[in-house]
Amino acid sequence: MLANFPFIAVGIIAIAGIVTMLLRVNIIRIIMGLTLLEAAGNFLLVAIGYRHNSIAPIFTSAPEEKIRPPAEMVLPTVQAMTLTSIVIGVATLALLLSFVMAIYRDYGTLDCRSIRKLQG
Amino acid sequence: MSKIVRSAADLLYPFILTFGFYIVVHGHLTAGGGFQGGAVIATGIALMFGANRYKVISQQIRGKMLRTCEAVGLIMFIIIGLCALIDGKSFLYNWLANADWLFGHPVTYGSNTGDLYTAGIIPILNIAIGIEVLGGLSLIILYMLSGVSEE
Amino acid sequence: MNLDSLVKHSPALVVALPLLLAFSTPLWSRFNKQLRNIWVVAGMCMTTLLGLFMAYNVLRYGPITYVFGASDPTQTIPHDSGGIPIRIIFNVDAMSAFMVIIIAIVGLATTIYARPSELRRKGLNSFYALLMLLIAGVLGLVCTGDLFNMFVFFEISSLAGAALVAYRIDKGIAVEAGLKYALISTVGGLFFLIAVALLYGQYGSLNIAVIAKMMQFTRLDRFALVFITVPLAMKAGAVPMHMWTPDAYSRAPSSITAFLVVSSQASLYALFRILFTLYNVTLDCRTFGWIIIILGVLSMFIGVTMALPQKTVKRLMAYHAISQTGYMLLGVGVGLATLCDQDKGGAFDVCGRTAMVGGVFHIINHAMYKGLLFLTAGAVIHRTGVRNLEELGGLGHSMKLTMVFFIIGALSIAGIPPFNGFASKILIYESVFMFSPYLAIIAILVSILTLASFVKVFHSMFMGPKLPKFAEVKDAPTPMMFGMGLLAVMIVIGGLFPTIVTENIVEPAVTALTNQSAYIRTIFILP
Amino acid sequence: MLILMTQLDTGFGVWDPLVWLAALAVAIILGFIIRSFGVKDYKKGTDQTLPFLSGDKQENVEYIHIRASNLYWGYLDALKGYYSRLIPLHTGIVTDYLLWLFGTMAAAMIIGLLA
Repeated sequence: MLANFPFIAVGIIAIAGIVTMLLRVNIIRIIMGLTLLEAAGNFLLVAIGYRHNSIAPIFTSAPEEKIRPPAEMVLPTVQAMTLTSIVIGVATLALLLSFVMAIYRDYGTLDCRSIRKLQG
Repeated sequence: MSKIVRSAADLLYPFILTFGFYIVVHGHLTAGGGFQGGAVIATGIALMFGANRYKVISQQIRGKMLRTCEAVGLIMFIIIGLCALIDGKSFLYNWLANADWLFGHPVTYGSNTGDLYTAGIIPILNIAIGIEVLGGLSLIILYMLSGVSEE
Repeated sequence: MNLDSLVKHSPALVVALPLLLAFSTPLWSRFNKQLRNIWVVAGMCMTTLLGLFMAYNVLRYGPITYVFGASDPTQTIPHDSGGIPIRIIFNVDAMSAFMVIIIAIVGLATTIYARPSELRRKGLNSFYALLMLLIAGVLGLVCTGDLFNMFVFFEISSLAGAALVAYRIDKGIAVEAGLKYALISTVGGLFFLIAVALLYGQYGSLNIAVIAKMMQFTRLDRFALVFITVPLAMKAGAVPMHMWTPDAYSRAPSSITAFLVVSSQASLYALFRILFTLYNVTLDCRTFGWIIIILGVLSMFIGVTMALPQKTVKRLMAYHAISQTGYMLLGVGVGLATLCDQDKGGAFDVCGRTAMVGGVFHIINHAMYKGLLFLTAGAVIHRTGVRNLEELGGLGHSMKLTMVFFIIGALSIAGIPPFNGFASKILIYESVFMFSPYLAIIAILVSILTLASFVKVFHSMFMGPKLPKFAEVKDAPTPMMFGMGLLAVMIVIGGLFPTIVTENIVEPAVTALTNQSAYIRTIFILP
Repeated sequence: MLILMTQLDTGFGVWDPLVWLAALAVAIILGFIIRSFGVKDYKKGTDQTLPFLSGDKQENVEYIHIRASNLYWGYLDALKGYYSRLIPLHTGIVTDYLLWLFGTMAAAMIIGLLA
């Protein structure tokens, strides 16, 4: 049960993000929901790589007995993936928020029900 | 912003930059690296943007310079990656590892504090990414602030 | 560097070159704007040549694998890794080569086309940088053999595409389109990421071939399949997730729209790659095949019926892009539905394979003619400044060559012989008719409606008396003509000699797609 | 030989653009032959070249041109029930787009898990 706790948390965060995105009308809050979903994705990645009682995957900081197999380090691949996805997330967030700024300047609203000049 | 804020920001600014550069350069030894360090540096620049008036600060930290940083960092990354092709190795092959110059010193086994001059091209790539990220993120902040100040 | 090593390194170079172009463009413009334009076009020509060269080698001599960061690019499994590939691997097989050909041709046409249409505006540096980034992202998406890498390139192409959609602010309307596109494709990308995490958690690898080899289709795999395929179908523009498509396509600059079509096709490629290479026969072929078929039929029908009452020219064409995507989904869906019945004389042999050939053939045809149509619409908008069909008219008097190009594209999309649209559509009709006659009837009906709506566009843009409002209008500038002409020539060649295209490019692509073990064998070199 | 090169086998029949083009050429020639039997009293530069619109004089060029919305109004009117349901679905609201995405994902998940 305790081992599954991170995954349950992932589910809760993801659902919170989806619900935020669907139920809020302010476009900045929708973007907040998006970041919640992204946090869930990153959390899932890190949780997958975690191993109980293991050390950080840094070669020179490993004690002598832990280098030999079976190695007891957490998976470094998923951490690299998480980092990449955070970088992408930052870029997305910057892009989306600049879009929101431009829209606010021209439309004067952040309500997504009013941002619908393109329809039909 | 008030004078207190400006003074405090001026005081903190070099320390934030130093810390950012530390993270960039030690990316191959500790947690961190180009992106994180670049982000830390960008927070320092964001602090300066926040503390000073936009008109004043955009004279000191110019968008043109930041854009050059961004382009130079990325080109440096790709060029270093392509250097390996000359020797018939793959793109991004670590051609500097164990070469005994610059960052090419071999890694000592066992538990140690780590040597800065190891890991081949990885620190150089970290520095390239650091330059790129500090340019890119600061540019984003600069543009967003320029959008705000128009109103 | 001799030719052999160029072949060996081509998968990395074909992505690195546009990236280098993207980042060096702002530096060039410091010195001279003209020099920057020449630099971009010359670099894109190089990329196109390299892409075609790589595709030729793949189709002639078999797949090329490229291992990043290894001492030998072809050594997929390092000696000390215990028999699993650990690095990022690009795996360019015939299907990837097929997509690379499309991207190379349309990318060149749009890059040449873009210059006159964007010359009046500021920020051409970022425009070129983003366009090159988009091209690099799409090229990476079709070349990669690594799931996480695929996600990264997916996001790169989404972000660059969204930024380009919003590039002409257009009183905020283009930004609105960009926001919708960016938001929905990011959400899709996050689900893709979650699916990759699920697969990595199970199989401990990110390489498509490794996962395909171990695939068991457990419950978690089903979740992963849904999380990957639905966002990819969304990005390809399948109904009912198509609503961003008309918004984004109608507001983007026309050259970008033409390339966004290719970007959508690349997502379609990723969808097929996941379905056929990653899962293949382990999944329940009939069920998932029918899901794809239903998505395809819905896209076809709703896309074309929504297109008919549209008032603006690019929005109408965008709905047609959805409708044509439906054909590809239908053809390949029939292939997937019959995939489990691969014996001699089985359903796959009888109709599934031909349907897949038709569906995949339609990808290249659609990229060419829809690209051409968007480019002609862009030329008209460039010269007149009007995008509403109500206000246009009589342009056939002044824009003769554009009209000829439009006719070629319109006849091709409507499936009128002897253009290429007909060649792929007849393959789809006849094979789908053997699978299920009703689907074929719907497909033919959709084709008729397509013709009807393009008659409307043709009439209201080019026919009628010369309007005084457009008395000053000249034909499109030469670079635009060159971009459109390139695609038009490809359409005519594909229409007159369909066998050359199918036998040399499409058939190997379909074989590469359905033959999972061949894909696995490129990574695991069996004795 | 050239004919064989362009033949596309559909598994049901064949499609050959060159044969089709040859047939088209024959049809066009036939058309021209039939056309040449017609009366030859067309004269350039006279009133004959002007468009005839129910006896009205052609005055305003803007007015003559048939606009896009005048096309297919019968079709659109006949399918009013369909279009009045379909077009409002394309609301243009970004949350609706997301809802369709999540809805499709949920539907696919239910079908995929049950199958």
